[in-house]
Amino acid sequence: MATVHLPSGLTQFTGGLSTLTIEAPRVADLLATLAARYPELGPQLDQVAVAVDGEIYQDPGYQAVRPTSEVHLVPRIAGG
Amino acid sequence: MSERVFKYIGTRPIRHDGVDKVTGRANYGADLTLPGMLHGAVLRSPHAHARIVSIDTSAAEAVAGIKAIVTGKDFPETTAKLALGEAAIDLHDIADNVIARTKVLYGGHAVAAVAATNPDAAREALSKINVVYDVLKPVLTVDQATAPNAPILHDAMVTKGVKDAKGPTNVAARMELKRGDVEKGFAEADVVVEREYRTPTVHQGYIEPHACVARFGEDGRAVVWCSTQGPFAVRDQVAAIVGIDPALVKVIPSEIGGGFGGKIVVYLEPLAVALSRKAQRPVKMVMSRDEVFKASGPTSGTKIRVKIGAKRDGTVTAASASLYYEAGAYRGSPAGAGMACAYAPYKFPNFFIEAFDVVVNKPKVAAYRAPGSPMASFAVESTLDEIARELRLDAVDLRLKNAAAEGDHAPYGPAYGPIGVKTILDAVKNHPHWSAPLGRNQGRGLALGFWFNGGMNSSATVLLNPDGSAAVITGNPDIGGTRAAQALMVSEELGIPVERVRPIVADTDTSGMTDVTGGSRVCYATGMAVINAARDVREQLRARAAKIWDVDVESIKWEDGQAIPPPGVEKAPHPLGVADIGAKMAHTGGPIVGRASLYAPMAGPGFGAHICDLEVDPETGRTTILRYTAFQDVGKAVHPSYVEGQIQGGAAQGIGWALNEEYVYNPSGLMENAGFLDYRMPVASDLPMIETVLIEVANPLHPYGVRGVGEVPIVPPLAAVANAVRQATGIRFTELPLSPPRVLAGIEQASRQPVGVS
Amino acid sequence: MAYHFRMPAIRYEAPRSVAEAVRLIQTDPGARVLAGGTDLLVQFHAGLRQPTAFVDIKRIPELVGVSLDANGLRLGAATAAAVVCEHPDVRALWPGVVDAVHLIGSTQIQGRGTVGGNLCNGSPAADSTCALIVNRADCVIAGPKGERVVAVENFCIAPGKTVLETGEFLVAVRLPRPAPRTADAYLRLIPRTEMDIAVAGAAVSITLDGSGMCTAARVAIGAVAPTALLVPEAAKALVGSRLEDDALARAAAAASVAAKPIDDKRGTVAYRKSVAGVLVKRAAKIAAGRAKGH
Amino acid sequence: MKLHIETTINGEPAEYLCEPHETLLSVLRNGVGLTGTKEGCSTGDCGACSVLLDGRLVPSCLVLAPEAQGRTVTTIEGLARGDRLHPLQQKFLEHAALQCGICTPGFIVAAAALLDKNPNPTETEVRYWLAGNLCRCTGYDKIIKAVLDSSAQLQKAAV
Repeated sequence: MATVHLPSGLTQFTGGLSTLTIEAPRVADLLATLAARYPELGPQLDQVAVAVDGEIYQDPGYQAVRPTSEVHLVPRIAGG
Repeated sequence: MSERVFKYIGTRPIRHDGVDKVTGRANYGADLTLPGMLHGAVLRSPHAHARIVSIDTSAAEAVAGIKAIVTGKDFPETTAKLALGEAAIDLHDIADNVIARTKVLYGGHAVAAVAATNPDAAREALSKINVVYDVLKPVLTVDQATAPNAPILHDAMVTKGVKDAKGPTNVAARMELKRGDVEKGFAEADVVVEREYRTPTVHQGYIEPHACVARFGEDGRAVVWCSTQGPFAVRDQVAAIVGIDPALVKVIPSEIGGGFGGKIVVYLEPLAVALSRKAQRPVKMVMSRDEVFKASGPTSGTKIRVKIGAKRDGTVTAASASLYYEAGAYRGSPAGAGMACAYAPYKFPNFFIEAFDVVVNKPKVAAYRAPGSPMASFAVESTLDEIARELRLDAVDLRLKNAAAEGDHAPYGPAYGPIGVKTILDAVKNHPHWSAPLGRNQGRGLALGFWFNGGMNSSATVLLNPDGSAAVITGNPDIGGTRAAQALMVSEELGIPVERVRPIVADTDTSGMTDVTGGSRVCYATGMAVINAARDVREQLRARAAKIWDVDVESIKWEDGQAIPPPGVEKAPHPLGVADIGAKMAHTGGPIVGRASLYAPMAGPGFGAHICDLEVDPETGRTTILRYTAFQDVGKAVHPSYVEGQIQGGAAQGIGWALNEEYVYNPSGLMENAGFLDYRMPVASDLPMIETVLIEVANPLHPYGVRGVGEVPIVPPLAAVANAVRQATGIRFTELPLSPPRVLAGIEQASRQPVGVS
Repeated sequence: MAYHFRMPAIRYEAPRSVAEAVRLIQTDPGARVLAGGTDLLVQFHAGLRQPTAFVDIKRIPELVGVSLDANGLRLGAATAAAVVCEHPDVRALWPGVVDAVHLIGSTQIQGRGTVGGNLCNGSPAADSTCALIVNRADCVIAGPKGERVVAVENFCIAPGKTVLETGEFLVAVRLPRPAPRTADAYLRLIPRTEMDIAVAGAAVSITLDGSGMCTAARVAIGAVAPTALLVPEAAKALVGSRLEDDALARAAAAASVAAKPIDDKRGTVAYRKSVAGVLVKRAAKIAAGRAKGH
Repeated sequence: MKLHIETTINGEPAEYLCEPHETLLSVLRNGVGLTGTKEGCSTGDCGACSVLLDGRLVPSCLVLAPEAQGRTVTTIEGLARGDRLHPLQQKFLEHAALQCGICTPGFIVAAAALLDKNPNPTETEVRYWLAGNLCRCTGYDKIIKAVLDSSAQLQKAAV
């Protein structure tokens, strides 16, 4: 069960929860589970990057998520 | 990793494309001419905010030499989103920005475009296009845009990130980051400083205006030559905006005369392709400098409130910030990045940051070197400087006390890996500049800066020639010497001299998909692909040597550009170099081509600290930069000259931002200083030599420890200059630029107040 | 976004004599005189000027060149700023004029821009105007009715407007030889160290007697009124002094009072008034130093 | 009605047809095909279009093409001698005094004009002479060092 940390701006869509545990083999599945569990959160996730154990992926997809992983949703950043 | 001894990495070879650039042979966007080529020109809105009632092009079509005219109606509606570089951008907005459909949202917004046999005929045609506007009141600042019943830019806009939000609004999004309890933290603080800061709209200032040539063939295929940071990004945008299959679009990047983030979004290319399709002749379009300022993508003007509380010993107990960023005509300012970067160098136990993305009647902002970070750092590092003054603490010590280190969680969430904040601050403390004496009316300022540095998609191909030389092909236009860096990596992996490696910037048909040159990612992400592709070649060489020696490949070692045979080999029992094996390619299996591609996670945080000495003339408010030293953790400097160059260039842009650069608008929202005379970028006589100190804390995510370096250096100068002016004048200026009129007004106002009030 | 189309039939003329030039611009009121083009062509590219012809006066011998004779200096109106600043006599006798002319734009602009063009553009912030005023320069104008001379302080009458009538153009600028122990100086305020248009400018000419007392002075300020201003009160404050601080302060105050600036993208009213005084004070000190040196 | 202009470009006789109001910059790039001279602003403020006109450093965007009649024009393409680069071109490479390179031709032509006139300039003299050449990538540091190094080398060669 990976631990998922949400930025405080998104906790309004999860009834105030900022830390959740989600069972998901890959990042895409994790996000899908999140969106299913909190429908209002879904549309907010397109401007989000995902950090898995410190490595930030701008295009979260099929990166593996281990049960011990720390996952953070991070604002997407446009480079200059 | 960084203990590794490098043979080529870290040397300073002459760049392979250098001779063409110093002799004028290098071809940039506007240098191409094709047979039968037409000249395009764009009609731009004279109003900052208006509804388009009608566009009549009949008179224009009658002008001799006119071959095609397009307006918004010539482009399909699209609701698709496009992952453009790091941000998901709404294609509808980009298309509407390329050419307006129903509303013009800033002075200079494109309304129509023509192509003619010569530039004069094109301009004559523009003057004969009759556009009827229903002029609306513009909003030019965050305050105007968020005032009650302010004119609304987008009727359907709803604030993203706010539960059950309803329009009408000009606030496109709200974001928030929080940790701990700021109110409790502020209660525990011995000193609390709160200020409101403002920074102006500023431009990247690249010397080459946007330029492209497009040819739409009878076969329905489009070829685009253009000056861009991202050929693949141009192909996707052009295909989506013009409404053709991306497979029919080929983009050939010219040399690029500077971009700094401003040449990722397209402005001219879709127009040129559409015009060429109508005229069935190639079309060249080049922006004037006036158009570049008014109608490309400057960065956000901002309003930022910061409040920081700290204990007597300098430990920060709480920090809060409200960031308001102008997005320009469409949603999408770097407010989120500013929020994530504001407190990044520090480990504050309690913080609360909210960020707002606000649309205004100005050109849509585009990325400008660490987008969003310089403004946030200006506010935070200025406030920390005031905290240090109130606590009578040395500016370095205050920052050392709160500096983040490996294992601390970044404000945006994940824990930091190895980072250089403390190493940098120690280097500052021990550098002679930090303790050098100062004269009258002189001041010294210190500031820290942070940027993420991007990862994303990169591809590379390494071709080995029978003579043992190699070519390396990538899709990243070379702005800051990345060709030379890539050649160094191939030399390091294959052990061949860097002069015998030919680095090539390819087009979208010949290079594997690659994300933009930007986000400080090329040396890191594309560099990794180049290293892996070179290692692919090395493994093939070992396999060929195994065939020559008829031994198992595992038994062959590779050292310093040679395959080393295991003991007991009869035929040619001596090391075989790249040329030796290359010469026998045909006999051992044919040509050797190395290939690699990857999706890299973000490159790992980059930090920098700058010291600025300056003198302020108390009678005129003029500021003169006396001495400037920039420290930066670069992970590993592949080509140190170009790493230094990135830091010096970024510092100069930051100094310009701090001292004299700003968009000046008249009350009706039209830019008054759209030229290099009155948009005052630093000139050679404005600056001293900029000393650089490269600190190498290896980045574990890259085989050589490379971090991105290009964007961090623009972050610290704003506050470094402002903190130096504070010491030189005794006044805390909170609004940029620190132009002579603003500084003198502050000095005269302070001299009228009783002593002691800062 | 002013879009004026260009008639394809714009002519380029390169007259070889003053008379031929006068005839060209008198018969075609749409024609514009081209000297260095560093103002005219910028305005042309921006669509702000739509000439019917460019009359290039640089091929007329009397228009180009610097000459010094018994009664003073003659600057051909189409002489490039760089040529004026390199001329040993000008550097020796009119250091303030060289200060001013050398500040007109970059090295590149110096290679093209002319003193005549700088004057005829009629910008209140023109760098050369103030320096020419304090040196009592005269403008030699050629036209259909022959030649006439106008004092330089009367040449510009409003922003972008000069006394030139239809068919007239500036042929030369003449400066009388400075009196003994007389020298000038010019300073301007720009945000950067180069390239900007003056936010404020000040020229001062000082004449000293044997003991170092100021017996005559002329003070002119730029970019702080519709035209460059001669400020007699500021000069009066200097005469009779040895440029002590309070005399300089009085001169500065007089200049600030005389200044009638506007707010624009380069500066505010308050700023220009304040800085005009500072520049007068500093320029007076430099001029006095140079006058002692003579 | 186009004009026929006869001039000298980089030591070679050259002729072109031009509109009376066309700039020398436009003719060099589009008429004669020498695209080494670059356009950054067309208002004489960036220096990227610097050329020598009769040996004098000028912004070619503010020179009318007909004005070159009977005069000599020198562009970046005229600085290398045969197969040897001009010392400034070599030093700009050695010092990495360019990144994107769009301003480089203008800087080298301007610096060449400086060293012709003042072979041993101080750092301040170099900075003020080159203040009309804008660069946004380098912060000027390595450009100034390359020019100072070139003058040092020319001094040695002259001795």
